[in-house]
Amino acid sequence: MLLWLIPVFPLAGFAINGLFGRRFPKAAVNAIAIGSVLLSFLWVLKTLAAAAPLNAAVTERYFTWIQSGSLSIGCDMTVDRLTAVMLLVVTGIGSLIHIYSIGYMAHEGGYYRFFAYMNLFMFFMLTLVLAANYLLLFVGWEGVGLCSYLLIGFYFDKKFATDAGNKAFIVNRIGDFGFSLGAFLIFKQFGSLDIAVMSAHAAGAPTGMLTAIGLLLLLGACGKSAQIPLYVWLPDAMAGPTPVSALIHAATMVTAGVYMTARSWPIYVHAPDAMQMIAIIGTATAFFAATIGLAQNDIKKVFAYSTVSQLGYMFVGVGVGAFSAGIYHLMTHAFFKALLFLGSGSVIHALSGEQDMRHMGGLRGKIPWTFWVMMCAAVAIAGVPPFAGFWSKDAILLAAYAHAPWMYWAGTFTAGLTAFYVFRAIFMTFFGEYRGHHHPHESPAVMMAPLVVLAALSLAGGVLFKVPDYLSAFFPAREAPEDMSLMAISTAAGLIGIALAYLMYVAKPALADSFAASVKGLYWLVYNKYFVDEVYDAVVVNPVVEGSRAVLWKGIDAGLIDGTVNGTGARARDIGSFLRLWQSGNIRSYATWVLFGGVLLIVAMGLAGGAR
Amino acid sequence: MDASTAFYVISLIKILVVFAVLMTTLAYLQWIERKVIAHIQVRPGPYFVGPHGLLQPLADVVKLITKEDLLPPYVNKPIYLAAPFIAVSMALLSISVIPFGPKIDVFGYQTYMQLTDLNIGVLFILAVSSVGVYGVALAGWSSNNKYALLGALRSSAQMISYELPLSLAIAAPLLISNTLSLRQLVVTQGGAPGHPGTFWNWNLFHGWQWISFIIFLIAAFAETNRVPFDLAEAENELVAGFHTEYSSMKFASFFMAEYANMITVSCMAVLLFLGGWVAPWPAKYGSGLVPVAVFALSGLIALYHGLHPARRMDRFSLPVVGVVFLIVAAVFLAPFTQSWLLPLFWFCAKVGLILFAFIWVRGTLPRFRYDQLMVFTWKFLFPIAVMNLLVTGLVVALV
Amino acid sequence: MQQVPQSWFLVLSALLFALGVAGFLFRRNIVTVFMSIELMLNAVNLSFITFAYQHKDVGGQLSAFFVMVVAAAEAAVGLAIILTVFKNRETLNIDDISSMKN
Amino acid sequence: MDVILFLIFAAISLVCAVNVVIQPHPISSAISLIGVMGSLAVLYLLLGAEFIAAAQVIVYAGAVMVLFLFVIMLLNAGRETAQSKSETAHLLGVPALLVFALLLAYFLRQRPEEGVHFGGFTGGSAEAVGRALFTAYLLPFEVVSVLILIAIVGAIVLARKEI
Repeated sequence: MLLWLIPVFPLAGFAINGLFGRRFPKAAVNAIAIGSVLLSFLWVLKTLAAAAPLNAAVTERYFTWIQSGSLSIGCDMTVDRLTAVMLLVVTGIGSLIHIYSIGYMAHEGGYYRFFAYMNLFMFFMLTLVLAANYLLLFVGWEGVGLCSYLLIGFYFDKKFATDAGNKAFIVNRIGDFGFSLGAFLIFKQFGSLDIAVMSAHAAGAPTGMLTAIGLLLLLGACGKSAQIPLYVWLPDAMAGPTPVSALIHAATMVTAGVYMTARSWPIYVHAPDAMQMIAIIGTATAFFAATIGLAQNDIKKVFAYSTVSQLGYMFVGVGVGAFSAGIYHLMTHAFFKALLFLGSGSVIHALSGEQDMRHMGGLRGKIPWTFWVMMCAAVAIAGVPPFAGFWSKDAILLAAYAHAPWMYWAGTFTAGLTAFYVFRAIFMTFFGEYRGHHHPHESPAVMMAPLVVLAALSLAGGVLFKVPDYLSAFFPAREAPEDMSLMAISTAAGLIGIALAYLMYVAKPALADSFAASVKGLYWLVYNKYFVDEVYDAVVVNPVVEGSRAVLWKGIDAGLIDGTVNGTGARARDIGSFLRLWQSGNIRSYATWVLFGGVLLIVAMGLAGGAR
Repeated sequence: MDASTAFYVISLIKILVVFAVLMTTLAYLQWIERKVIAHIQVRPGPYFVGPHGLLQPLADVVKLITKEDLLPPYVNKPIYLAAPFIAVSMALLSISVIPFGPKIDVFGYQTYMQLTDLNIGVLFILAVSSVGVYGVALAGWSSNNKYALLGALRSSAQMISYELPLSLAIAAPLLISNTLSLRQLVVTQGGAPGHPGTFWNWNLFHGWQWISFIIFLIAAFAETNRVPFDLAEAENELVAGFHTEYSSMKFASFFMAEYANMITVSCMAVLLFLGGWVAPWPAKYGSGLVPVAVFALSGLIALYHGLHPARRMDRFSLPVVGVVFLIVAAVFLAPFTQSWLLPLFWFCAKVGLILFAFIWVRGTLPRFRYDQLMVFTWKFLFPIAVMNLLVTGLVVALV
Repeated sequence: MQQVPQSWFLVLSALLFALGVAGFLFRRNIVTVFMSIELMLNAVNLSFITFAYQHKDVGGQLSAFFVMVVAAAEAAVGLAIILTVFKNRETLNIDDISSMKN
Repeated sequence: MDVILFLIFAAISLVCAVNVVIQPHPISSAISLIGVMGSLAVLYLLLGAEFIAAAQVIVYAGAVMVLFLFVIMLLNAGRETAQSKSETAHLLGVPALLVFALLLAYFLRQRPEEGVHFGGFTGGSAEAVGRALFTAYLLPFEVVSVLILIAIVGAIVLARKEI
């Protein structure tokens, strides 16, 4: 089926643009970058059409990558229904965002570099999705991390951008560490890293082992998908260009953790403790991130915390055993969050780089297209029926109720918060009086076209693509009874959130400030993001840095290692200065010594009986 | 006579015959060269010693032998004496593996028209010719004369440089024939057994092997230090090059070596590219009559000129020549000579053709400048030879 | 037909090698010293080919072949070095070339 | 016949080798060395290494030694002067050399005797050598080709006028 072509198209695009893009005109860079992603998308469609209905996984082995003892790892790619969903999301959304980037990046420097990195990201993301074993998955996993780092730090002349890139990379290291250990344990337990082998034998493995594997993989997923306690990098990652935020930090890469845990479902269903942990982390992340989102003024920061919160939802879905609901939410979230980011990008573009919502307002009439598509995304994320977010969020919440009612209530409350902060952002941006001093202008058609497509998907995607039905045979069935009253409650929470936002930011704008003043302490805490970064600095970062400086550098490196090396050198010099008396500088005397040694050698060999 | 005795006797006879013929050929090649160049330059050439100067080589030999053998006092004597010996013996040594014809019957004993058949014959010739450089180099150095030294350096550098394209050009037909034995080489060009082929089977016409042939010829001119590559003895720069100080028989040795080398490379060209002693087309289509026709025609022309003499002497000499030629033509018709004389005729005819090309070029082309010479081989001939060999190897491997 | 004992070849090889060593040790002209090295290499080649005969294995001959190739490369570089040394120091005496000392 | 051939060419090679060492003039040494190589080529033929014998003459005698001659001619290397600076070479070298040669010869004589006669080993044809070279010994062959490339570059760099 030539699965390898899917990731190789973007790789070729990367190679061409990365090597020669500097000399190409923009049109050529565009054609190569977008053409390669579109080709990849079309190839995905063709492959899936050929493989339909895809009841069983199709695996292709290209070559044996590592062969050592009992360890045999192939470069294998597999496609099944889960992969199919992910492939469509990644290549489809990826294509749209690439097209959008033509307009957004038109006036930026390093144009070819941006598209080369984007293509490289597509390559690694598709490798991650297609991988049939954990090692290849890890390659994609690390690769997308690398591209994330490169693209966050795309404006490398700005210090906060490079710092944010470093932060993302380093925080992800912690998660990757957990992932690696998990993979080692998988190999130890199953004797193979193949996902198929793992799935086949997971039922017979000891629960303790599975729990350990599950928790370690969860650590990896937390890093990649920005969950508590490793979520801190994602809000900072907004330093990158907005299409990057949309593609990598909303639609695709950050969902890799969800995808990975869903892909490892055989482990989790036999390790209920690990699953419970996922659900708790998801719930907590969803709630806390949503509360932080309430008080942010940077439009991209709001959506960043929203992303963290929504990822929490997906974890809840996976954690309560509703894997298909999690993937469902992953897909719808990709639609409306990509749209939110791209829309906010359009706003920022319209205001020539302004990101602070306090300097916006009243843009509804000035950039109407952007307003309407943003509205589509907002109603979708707020869970207004029958739009995309409603279906997937509802599936998760129903499953959560079946698992543990308090999670449902936490989720529902979070849904209300979500609706509130999203509409707060919408209202602050588009309603009221214009508070800025730029002259807003509508974005070009090349940016608007993808937005319109995404808007349509946000509105109708939930109904059109019934992922839980498609995946029902793939994951173990976890029947959650349809419960109209629960659906009504969660929907109502969303509507209440919207209404409160309207009240505070459109109807009576003064109410927001007075409310904030009334709960001053709480607001201050939330506004400063619970001081998590500061706490991490104090508890983790500074001790490590200081410890490295004092003990590792000054003590061990400079004292012990350098001392040993220098001491060895000094002793060698001492011995050499004695031995150099022998060195007459006369080649023939050297040769004589060589001959002498040869004679000794022959004598020794003769005595040992070696000359036969 | 048992087999081994017969082997020794026959080998001895062959050596004697080949040596005698070769020596005569060397002497007369010189005469032919002078004649041909003279006619190219529209002058008669040697004329007075014997009819049409036919005895001129004999006179030259007598002159060279009887001349005083000068030994300059400042030379390095042993090496000075050894150098011409090395040159001429190496030149003659390579003749020993050249096959002149197929297997023949001599009084009931089967033998090859060849002194010895090595299955690395081609390598042997390369090896011997590479040793031949020493004759030149040592002669130049030991003469203790700056002209000689410069000539020696030049010609040995030239010979080493041109040996590369030469070897590469040789390798291409070897790849096609898949043998290193000179005899096998001819056999593979002769068509399938029982179905004698035409000249189209020769390596020369095998694909683009004419390129190899041309490279071979150019390199061969340089290897033998012939015009247009005779820088070693560029009279107007270096007096007489490496043999400036040599006289008498030692000088003659170098001369012999040069002509023997010419014959060797001509034989190589014929064996590698022109099908050796194989007739250009099968005997059943009348190739056996070609020598008869050639000799008979020449004899008749000579007779005609004898009847209408331009000078007094022609009245006797030309009819004699004509009759001899007619007799030779008759010999070619005799059935018992066909098996060995015809191949020999074709071999000699082809070698003669190449030798004529040597002389022709000498009569027409000017000399290269030294830097042009080196640039030509390293930057032009060598890359082409490499490419040619690579492509040939590829094609041979694929087909 | 009488046969040559194999050890004769090897002893010949040893003697040639020893002569090469002697040349290396006792000659002062750098070119002659270099030629002594070539002599040693040739001696070793003879052993290789004798061993190839003994084991009826062409590998020994290939070793000799590689030695030859390496010797050719070595000669090219070595002689270039000798030329450079002579250009800079106007001497071929190996005892005079001792700038590595001190 | 084989014994006679061996003795003749062994004698030639030994005499030439001695000549290499004792001739005062480098050019005489070089010519003697060519003699050694030529007689060794004959011995190679005796041992069934016909390709190597040809290569010996072509490569060693035809190329390497010509280079030597060239350099000797270019530098106009004269006779050696008699004085020597190395005491070690004479004091330690002579006895060590003697012991070395005797020991080597002694140990080599210990080997099981086996006769060598012409035609006893026919695996040295150009075809056999080529086949081995391009199958079992392909890697060394390629490495050696790289080595030659390096040598070419090195020689050119060294021989350039401006260093």
